[in-house]
Amino acid sequence: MTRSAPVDESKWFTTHCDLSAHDVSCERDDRILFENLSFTVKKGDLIQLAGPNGAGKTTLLRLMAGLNQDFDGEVRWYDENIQSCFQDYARQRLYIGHLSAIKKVLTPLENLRWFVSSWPEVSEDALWQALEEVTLAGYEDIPCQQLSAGQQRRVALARLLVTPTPLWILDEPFTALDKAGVAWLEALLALHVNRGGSVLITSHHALSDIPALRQIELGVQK
Amino acid sequence: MTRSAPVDESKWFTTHCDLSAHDVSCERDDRILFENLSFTVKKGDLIQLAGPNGAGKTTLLRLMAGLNQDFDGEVRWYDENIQSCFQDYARQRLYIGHLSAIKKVLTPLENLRWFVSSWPEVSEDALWQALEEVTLAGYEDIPCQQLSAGQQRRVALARLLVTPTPLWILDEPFTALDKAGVAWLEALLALHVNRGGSVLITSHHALSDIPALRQIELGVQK
Amino acid sequence: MSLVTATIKRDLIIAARNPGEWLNPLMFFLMVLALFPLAVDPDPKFLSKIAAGVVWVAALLATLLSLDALFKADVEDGTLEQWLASGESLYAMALGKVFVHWCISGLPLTLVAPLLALMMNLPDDAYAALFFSLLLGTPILSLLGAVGAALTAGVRSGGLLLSLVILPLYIPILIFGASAVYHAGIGMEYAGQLGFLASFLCISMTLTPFAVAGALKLNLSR
Amino acid sequence: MSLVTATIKRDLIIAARNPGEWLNPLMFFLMVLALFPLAVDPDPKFLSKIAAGVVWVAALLATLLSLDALFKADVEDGTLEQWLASGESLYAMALGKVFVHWCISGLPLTLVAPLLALMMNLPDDAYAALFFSLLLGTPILSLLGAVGAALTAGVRSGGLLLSLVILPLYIPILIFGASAVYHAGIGMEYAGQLGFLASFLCISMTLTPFAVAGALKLNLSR
Amino acid sequence: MWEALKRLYHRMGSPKWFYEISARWLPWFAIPAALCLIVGTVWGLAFAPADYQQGNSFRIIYIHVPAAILAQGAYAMMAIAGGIFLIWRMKMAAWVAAAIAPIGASFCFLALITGAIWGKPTWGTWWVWDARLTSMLLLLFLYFGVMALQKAMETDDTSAKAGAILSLVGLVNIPIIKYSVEWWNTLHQPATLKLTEESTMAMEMLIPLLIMIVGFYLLFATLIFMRTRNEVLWHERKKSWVKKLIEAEK
Amino acid sequence: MFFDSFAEFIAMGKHGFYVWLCYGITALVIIANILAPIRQRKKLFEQQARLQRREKKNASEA
Ligand code: HEM
Ligand SMILES: Nc1ncnc2c1ncn2[C@@H]1O[C@H](COP(=O)(O)OP(=O)(O)OP(=O)(O)O)[C@@H](O)[C@H]1O
Ligand SMILES: Nc1ncnc2c1ncn2[C@@H]1O[C@H](COP(=O)(O)OP(=O)(O)OP(=O)(O)O)[C@@H](O)[C@H]1O
Ligand SMILES: [Mg+2]
Ligand SMILES: [Mg+2]
Repeated sequence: MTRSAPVDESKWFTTHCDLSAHDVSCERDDRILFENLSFTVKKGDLIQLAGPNGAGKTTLLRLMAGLNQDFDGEVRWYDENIQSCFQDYARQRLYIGHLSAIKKVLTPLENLRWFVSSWPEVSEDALWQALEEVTLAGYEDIPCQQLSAGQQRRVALARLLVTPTPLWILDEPFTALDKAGVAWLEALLALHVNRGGSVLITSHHALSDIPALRQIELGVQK
Repeated sequence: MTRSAPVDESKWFTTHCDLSAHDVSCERDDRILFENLSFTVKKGDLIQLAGPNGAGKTTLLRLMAGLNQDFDGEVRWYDENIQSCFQDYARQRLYIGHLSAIKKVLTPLENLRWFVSSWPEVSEDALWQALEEVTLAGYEDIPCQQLSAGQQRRVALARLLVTPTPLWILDEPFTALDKAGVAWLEALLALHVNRGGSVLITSHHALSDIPALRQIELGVQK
Repeated sequence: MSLVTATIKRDLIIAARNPGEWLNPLMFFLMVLALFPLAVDPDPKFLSKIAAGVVWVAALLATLLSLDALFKADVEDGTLEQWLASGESLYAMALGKVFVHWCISGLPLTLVAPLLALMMNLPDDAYAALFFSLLLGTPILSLLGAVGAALTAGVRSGGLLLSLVILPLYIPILIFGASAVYHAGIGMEYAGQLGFLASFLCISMTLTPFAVAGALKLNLSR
Repeated sequence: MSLVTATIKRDLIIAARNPGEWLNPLMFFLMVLALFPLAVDPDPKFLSKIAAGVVWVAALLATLLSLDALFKADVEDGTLEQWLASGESLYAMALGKVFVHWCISGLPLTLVAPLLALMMNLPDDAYAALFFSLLLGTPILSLLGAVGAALTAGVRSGGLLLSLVILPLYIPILIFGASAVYHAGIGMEYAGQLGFLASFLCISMTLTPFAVAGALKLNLSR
Repeated sequence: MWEALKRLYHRMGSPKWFYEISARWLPWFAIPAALCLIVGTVWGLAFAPADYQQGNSFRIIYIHVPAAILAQGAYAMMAIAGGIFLIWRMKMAAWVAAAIAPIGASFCFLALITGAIWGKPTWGTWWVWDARLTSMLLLLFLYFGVMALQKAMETDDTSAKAGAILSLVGLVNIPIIKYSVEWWNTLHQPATLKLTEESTMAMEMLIPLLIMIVGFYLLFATLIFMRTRNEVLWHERKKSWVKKLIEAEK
Repeated sequence: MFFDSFAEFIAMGKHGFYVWLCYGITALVIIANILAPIRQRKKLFEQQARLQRREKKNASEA
């Protein structure tokens, strides 16, 4: 699981990331998760949301991705509210959540094909290569229900290799990955940041090796 | 989340663990997961099943717990097949799997009460104490659906504090726990091993600090 | 308190917190009854002739739909796994679950059926027969249904599959139940039909729990 | 290929791999039809009179049961989240999903209904009416049903709840569909009823996707 | 005028304002409601003359008709409140809608049950599948659906939105349902059993009926106020003004 | 008064049962509708008061 097939990075993406949260506050069930949070995600940033269980990491991530509108404050993509330029924004960021959106009866290849159907420029070859890189070569035609938890996660992560978006938003992507998988993903994140991409991530895992790393600590649980 | 309320350890359990696997083999979908595996779990052992995703750790754990009979070989409890002394065996080991068996509409206390209903000797007080120890004091009366993933896992783990069994079988118990939670659980495992209990565990997490640790490496995935 | 009684108590608490669990079958029953006059013919004489059959068919369908959730939640959240791991009798568990199911579906249905039969213009003489045939018949529906529910608990779109598995088994009960009511309505003897239902109830009470226990185990040995 | 067509294609592939998805509604339809002669009266003349209504009721119930799974799987495995994240039109998605649902439930049902109506001794003149009323009516059932399915997709025991929500809305279709067939059977004009169904189809095709899209968003904004 | 309306609208959006003002308004609805209901009932039961055809069973009209009228109106109100919530995100509207559902359903139930009881002496049967009766039954089903859905949703927000969407879809369907049932009824049903046609009612009979209708409306308003106040308290329970209120209560 | 005697008033011709049943059910439904929000309110106050006490206690401990 090494980066055997580097993508042509000059063409990888044309826009850069410029996402900003302005005074974002959120509460759930009487409890304030975070208040007046402001930060920006720019070209080359790797931002890790940290905090104990129930701190609101997932919640913050989802609202940054535009999936949750139940909060106060504003999230902007190039100075425009993400909801008003959602189509645009959606094409520039990749969101991978807790749930992997893998259909169990379909093969990894078919699943991947669905994922990239909004990017017609992605070739069939690229899909095969991506599956090979996540060490699923030979499993392309096996229904996903016969794969283990970690293998299924790899199918979902293979999207990182094929969709040309500058911003990645990832919720606990290391879940269920083994050591080799973790190392591979860390390397991939470093590469993405180096080539000018941006990453917003939650993980209980320490991402120490990547120099660009910035942490945002969310409130302590009570 | 410190061990604020240590249980009376002299009375903790009366039997000790003596579980052994004899030439256990298992295949799934034409693929051999492990073959002729033999090992024993005795008093004071902490055994971690290691291996990449899809290696068969969960499968092995479940068959050691007696939940899966679809394998070759034999698993014995004190020289008797676990299936033929299952009642006995079941009272001496605690199994906590991926799924936490938490009912979302019930409160943590009600959930815990159900878990221990087979152990009439466990007092109501002990349940409150256990919930306090997993830092859920104040949440006893809130339906579990309002708790975060990590908090729900803590409810399930609170069982470790109240049921007096020598053998713990745990599948990825660190999932969803934050750092404090991980430290607490590690301390608890060490304590359990020290007082003569035994633990059989799968985790991608490195359990380096506990001296009793033994690892069983399962085959490399292919 | 043993695990069986603890589970019965817990399930009743859950039903009390979710009134939908026992109200919804009742409302569905009422709605299906209303479909027939609308689709076929609202003439009171005609309705009085088909009332016995239609009330029974509606009761059967309402029970059928409520069965889907019987074990599914327990399988999905790991409760069943814990039950199996506990080493307690699955036979007792099966009976306990069916008892709770009947309390929240069959029993309320039996109690309101005579009221709703008014709307179908059921002949005056048939009310006692309707009540008693349902009182004896609905527990059988729950018992047989539990077998189907256990078999399909692990299946995704189980609702429809369950219906297919169970409907053929329900036919004899439907025939005897409906004919008891019909015969009572035209002033004939109906003790024979009730006798059949009673003896069928005894048989299924002793035998089906074995089938349920076996089917539940199937869901887990993965 | 856009995400909408990719999804339609994918769902059709899934249906092809799981023949249960389209076979089960058919079999349920058949069984409900079989219940009536058994529960009420097998006299051919009588059956011929109730055939129109009963076939329609059975078709309606079969559709109802198949709806439960319409969005549930997509919500649970995260497909819907990905859809929302993609920024593509939920309106189109709703229409696409309904189209697939109709292809695997309403359409086969329409095709076999005339065959099964033979068993109910439907009058000869009524077959064309049965076919056309179902051809126009079943898409409406799918469309209205999709609203209910979207509203209840996140709910645990959704099957019964869905029925409660949707059945009252189905009544006009049932009335017009059944009466078209009934009138055809007694040699009367039935163009009016078909006209009503056709216009209702147009209205619901334009309006319900909005409701479905709104309801689907609900399931995500957590 | 327009400005005043706008101000009222914005104020209605403020839960605290509503809670305070409704406490002052409540008696102005509750007391006249009680008066109307008592006067209407006594008049209708004891003083109004018997119907020359139906005899004394006709006195059921004094609850049947007001309940039937209200049950239909309440559904529309609930759906409209839900629509306001969906479009303008006004939370108060959602809470009012949630308050209306059980009240409307219970009036619907009353109309059905009093109608059924009335049917026994007049038609000799508890129930017939008449168009009016059937569409009332379907209305009850619609209420059930909305309530069951609201109950089943986990969070307050989804429950409010889901209820609103369903009640709007139901509102669009009500005329269709009504039309279809009436059309069906005229085709199938022998016209022997009919609700009394727009009979020219005697004044002594009509006045208590009008009083009862007004009474039911006032009662309805009172009940909505009471329930909405609870909803306000529940949803605003973490706000300081509610906390103070609760502390003061002790 | 339309009726001549109280007994007649109760009997309502032959329809006493139906009329009084209707009015009885109506009274029950109305009373239930009035009591439900009152009880709900009481419960809400008790529950919130308990919660606030606990919060205060927690705050003072910390
Ligand atoms: C379960 C049975 C019944 C139901 C569901 C029912 C329903 C209704 C409805 C929906 C209305 C319309 C109120 C309005 O909007 O103006 C109504 C009015 C009325 N009903 Fe009933 N009804 C039932 C039985 C009866 C019976 C048995 C009688 C008397 C024989 C009766 C007499 C009336 C009268 C006199 C009116 C008012 C006159 C009118 O507006 O046309 N109803 N009922
Ligand atoms: N559907 C919901 N309804 C009500 N409250 C919720 C809901 N989902 C989450 N919460 C609350 O929001 C808080 C934050 O949840 P979130 O999932 O964002 O935590 P997290 O930081 O991702 O935690 P974890 O590390 O456990 O994944 C939790 O305390 C939880 O109680
Ligand atoms: N229900 C099943 N049917 C068929 N094969 C299965 C099933 N469940 C698991 N397997 C296969 O068994 C193998 C081992 O699975 P298992 O869940 O034991 O892996 P694991 O070591 O726990 O992996 P992970 O670290 O991802 O949890 C997997 O490769 C999978 O393909
Ligand atoms: Mg999270
Ligand atoms: Mg595993």
